[in-house]
Amino acid sequence: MTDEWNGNSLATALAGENPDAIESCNRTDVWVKGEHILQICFTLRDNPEFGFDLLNSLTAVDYLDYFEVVYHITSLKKNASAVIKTKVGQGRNNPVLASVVNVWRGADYQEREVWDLFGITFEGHPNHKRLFLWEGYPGHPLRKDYITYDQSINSEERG
Amino acid sequence: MSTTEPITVNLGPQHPSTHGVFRMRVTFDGEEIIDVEPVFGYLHRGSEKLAEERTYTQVLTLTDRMDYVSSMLNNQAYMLAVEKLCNVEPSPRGVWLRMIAAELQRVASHLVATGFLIQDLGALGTPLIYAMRQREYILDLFEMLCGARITNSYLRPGGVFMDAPDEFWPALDKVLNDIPNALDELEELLSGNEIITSRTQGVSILLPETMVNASITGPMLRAGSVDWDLRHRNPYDFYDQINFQRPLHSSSDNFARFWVRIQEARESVKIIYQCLERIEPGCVRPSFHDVPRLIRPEPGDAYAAIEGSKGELGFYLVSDGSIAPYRCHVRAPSLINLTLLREMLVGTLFNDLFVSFGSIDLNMGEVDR
Amino acid sequence: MIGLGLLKGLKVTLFNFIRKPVTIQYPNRRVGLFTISAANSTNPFKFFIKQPKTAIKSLLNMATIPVKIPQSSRFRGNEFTWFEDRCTGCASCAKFCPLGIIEIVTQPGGTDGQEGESYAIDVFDIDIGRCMFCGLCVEACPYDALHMGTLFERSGPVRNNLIVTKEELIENQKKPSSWYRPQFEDDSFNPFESEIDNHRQAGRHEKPSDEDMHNDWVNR
Amino acid sequence: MTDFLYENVIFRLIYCNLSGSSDKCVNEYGYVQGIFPAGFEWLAFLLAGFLLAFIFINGILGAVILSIWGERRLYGRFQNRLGPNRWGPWGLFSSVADAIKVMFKEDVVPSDADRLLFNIAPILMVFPVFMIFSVIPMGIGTFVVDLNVGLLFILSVTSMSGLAVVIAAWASGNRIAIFSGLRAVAVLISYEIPMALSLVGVLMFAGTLSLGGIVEQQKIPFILLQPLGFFVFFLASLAEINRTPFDLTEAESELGAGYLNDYSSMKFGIFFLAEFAATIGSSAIITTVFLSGWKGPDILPSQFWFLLKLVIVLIAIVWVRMSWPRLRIDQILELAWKGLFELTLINIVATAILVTIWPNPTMGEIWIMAGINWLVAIPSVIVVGKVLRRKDNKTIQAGRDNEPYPVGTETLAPSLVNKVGEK
Repeated sequence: MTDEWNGNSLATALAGENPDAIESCNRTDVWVKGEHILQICFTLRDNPEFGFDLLNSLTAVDYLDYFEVVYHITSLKKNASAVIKTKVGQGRNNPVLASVVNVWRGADYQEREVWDLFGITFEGHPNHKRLFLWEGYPGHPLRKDYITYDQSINSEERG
Repeated sequence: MSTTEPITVNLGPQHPSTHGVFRMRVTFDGEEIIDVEPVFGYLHRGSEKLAEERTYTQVLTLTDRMDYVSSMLNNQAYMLAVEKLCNVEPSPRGVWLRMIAAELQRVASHLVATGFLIQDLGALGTPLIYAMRQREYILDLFEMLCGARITNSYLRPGGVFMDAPDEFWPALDKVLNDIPNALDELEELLSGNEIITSRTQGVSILLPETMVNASITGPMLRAGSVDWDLRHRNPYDFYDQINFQRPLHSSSDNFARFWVRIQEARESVKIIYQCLERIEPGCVRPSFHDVPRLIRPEPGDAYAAIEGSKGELGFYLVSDGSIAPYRCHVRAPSLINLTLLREMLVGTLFNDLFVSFGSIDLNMGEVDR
Repeated sequence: MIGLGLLKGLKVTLFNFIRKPVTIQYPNRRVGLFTISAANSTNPFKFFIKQPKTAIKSLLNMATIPVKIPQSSRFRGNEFTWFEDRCTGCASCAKFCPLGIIEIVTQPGGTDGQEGESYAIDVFDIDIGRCMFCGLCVEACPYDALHMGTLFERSGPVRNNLIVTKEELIENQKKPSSWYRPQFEDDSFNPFESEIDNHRQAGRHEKPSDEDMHNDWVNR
Repeated sequence: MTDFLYENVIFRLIYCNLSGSSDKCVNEYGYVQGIFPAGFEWLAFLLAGFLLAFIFINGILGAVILSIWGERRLYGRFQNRLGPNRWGPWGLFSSVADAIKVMFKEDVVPSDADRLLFNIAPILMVFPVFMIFSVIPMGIGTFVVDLNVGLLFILSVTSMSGLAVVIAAWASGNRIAIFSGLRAVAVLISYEIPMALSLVGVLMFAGTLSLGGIVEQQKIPFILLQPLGFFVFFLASLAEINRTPFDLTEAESELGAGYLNDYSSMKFGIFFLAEFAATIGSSAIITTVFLSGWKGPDILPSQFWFLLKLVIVLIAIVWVRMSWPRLRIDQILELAWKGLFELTLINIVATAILVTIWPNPTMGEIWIMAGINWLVAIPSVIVVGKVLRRKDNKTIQAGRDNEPYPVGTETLAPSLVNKVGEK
């Protein structure tokens, strides 16, 4: 059974490395400040205490007043997993985050997907293009304020 | 004086061997590949957006259509995420049934993968048809279980929607008896054949460290002798009660990937036999009192992953307390396993392009969603 | 390069060459003289005298006999079976449809309800052209009024013909699938032969007594 | 009036019935009175030639149609299914229907194409294939022409198909087609050398280049006397006609249809026809040169034995095509230059020694020669195969990883684990 890191313990352990980086934590998750994410990720990978060598999943959630980028990471060596979250784009403007491609190569397509569907810019990504939609597609569809085709048709009909 | 210049060719989206509508912008120097750039999105249907305006049960029908050669596994991964989100205690018989269904689907998926390997190698469909023939028998079983062959929608939160009919069990026995023979036949065509071994061995080698760093999971990772199988390392359902081998191969080339798949299909048959021993009569899903038709989970999030046929198949669900998921993210192994496509292909010849590509065993429905 | 593995491959294909083909010919099967005479339950000579034209055709392998594909009783086909008397017009099916293709218009005042007063159903349209046959509508129906069908041969050149209306649903042959309706699943049931004479027996439960309904709904 | 045409049964029949007076038209039944008056022998000659060619070419077309149907049925059976069986008895008219469909399709010429070359290529492709058949004796007296340089003629004519493929590929203006064309050149040129050299042994035994002569010289089929020659020639002709395992030119799973990508309608049909006719042609050459052609027991006509052997070779080609995948291009060229070429040299040396020892062999000595040749053939094939395989083993070793990746070697301290999350 893969052990889940207790968020509070992980936050304490990470605070030993970089006390400013941790924003908050609960039993399962750790919220890291956006500007420290790259450094924290390097620590998580390289520090043998953590040894998170596999990035399971990278995704984002639109919480209306901010975006949250979620990293599910696993250490194969310790068979332990953890969840790291970052709040970006407070007030929905200018969501920018450092890319973690240099930490985990597996973030490559997932960051492009997040940029494509949420419009979160990943600085330092080597190939920062849209993944599924074409260049010049208006808007980022998984944002909650995105108006789909059906919705636009309906609003036109209503006048 | 003669000069040479590289030539750039667009392969796909309409190409017979791209396993769907995949497009690659490949630069060749003669027959040698010097650059590859994959282009996605030709089958993008916005499943994640669609999921946000459907109830938890309705999203199930979308998961069928993501990886359409292993729908049962998609169902399973999604249902595990929903159960984790809602804290549902599943019914034991339902869990055993869905494990049987999932392992059958794994066999079917691996059969397809192996058949398409030999097809990509240039055999004119013979091995593919042998593989597909066996897969059809498995799909017949699915039709008995849930009335559909591909888009199953068989699972429900906490189990399966209905118990298996009486005629299912003898039919299952018959199919399970046949599968090893069919795998032997495929292996005789595959691993003994000098043309195949000389073409696949030593091609597109990936190092284990690189693969783990690039989040590659599933048979590809195990072909590089990394013993990472979620059924074993993080047992979901009742996999902790089951003994099975994890076939590993050390060479991490195209041949190893397919060897691992065939051996895994054999192991799946053993797992099903063990499930058949342990399954007991009982309810296949919790009552509607425990799990109503319209689920309203507490606000929160849950990530559940299974060992899919292609790799770690995960669902990340966020609930805001309403009947529809606030966010439904799929951790698609097909997409993420493509991360190292360029490393795999550069330096090989055109002939091996689609073999290496096929050895990833990707499915466009899952890559683009 | 040159070795026994290649010969092994040849052996596998040769073995499959002499195996019986797995093809199922649909909708009809090409047969020879012996098979067609057996299908007509005569011997070849008598058959030749009786139907010389068909017999010569069969000698050229051009005679055909129809084929039915074996299918599970849970098969989710597209000829929806709807028992109008059982339907109360609650529109649960329409709510559960992931694609929203079931259109129901009702008005109060019907008399056919099973549990309590129901609505008269004016419109009951299913747009099969967009249906994906997930069966969630059947699962949602609390009164066992809607069933999946067992047929699958509904194709046509016009998309509008794929909208099944209320009248069509009433007139249709009732050949329900046993998807989520386990009562159809006993051995004797054959969707191609059996017919449900009394559709009121199709339900999972009989009509409850007034007392039961009172206990169920009022004292809840 | 040349004699070699006159010996042809069909030509002779037509010519003698047309020609007014000719002392050569006396057969065992006596003098034949022709239709034309005297002095019009040239017209009879022309007409007879034209009719012969007409019958001949249409015969090939019919054979191609039949062989397409037959191959598709065989593919079906090898793949454990039925194959085409709907149109006509046993599906015989399927390929007729296909031919009609192909004829009525829209003829598209891509805008980037070189129109002239694009249109010439199909003709260039189908032309040499028909020429092959003209020198093959299909039975006693059943041939178009018995050239005394028949084998050389075949070898030179078949090289033209490579040119046609390159022209088609270049004229399409399509990058994928160009890949196909370049591959075709590489493969065809490489395989022509072992193909030609593998026939040298046959020539030493037969002492003639005429195909009719070769058939008559075969006291036992040359496949027994020349196992290496047959092996190399069979593989080389598979490469020449682009069949698996050498179908690089049309590699379906890589190039789509290769040089045929942009062809449609009847131009595609002609390529398709040429391809199948080439298959029949090469099986006919194998039958003639190695399987003693039309020779067989006298109970049935010689044409039947020829056809029977031809069909057996065709089935063997289909069987190989159904069972084996394709080789990589470097492996194909390696096989030609490092494998088959050496094998042909061994064969030539062995045959030369045998022919020097027994210049005029009796039947017993022929069997001894066959035995010696088999003794030479089997070890040399094994040795060459081993030599070719050695390089592959090296590359496999390079990929091995010494230490396994650490998985689950350590555990997390219990104080750090999120306990509630467990089941």
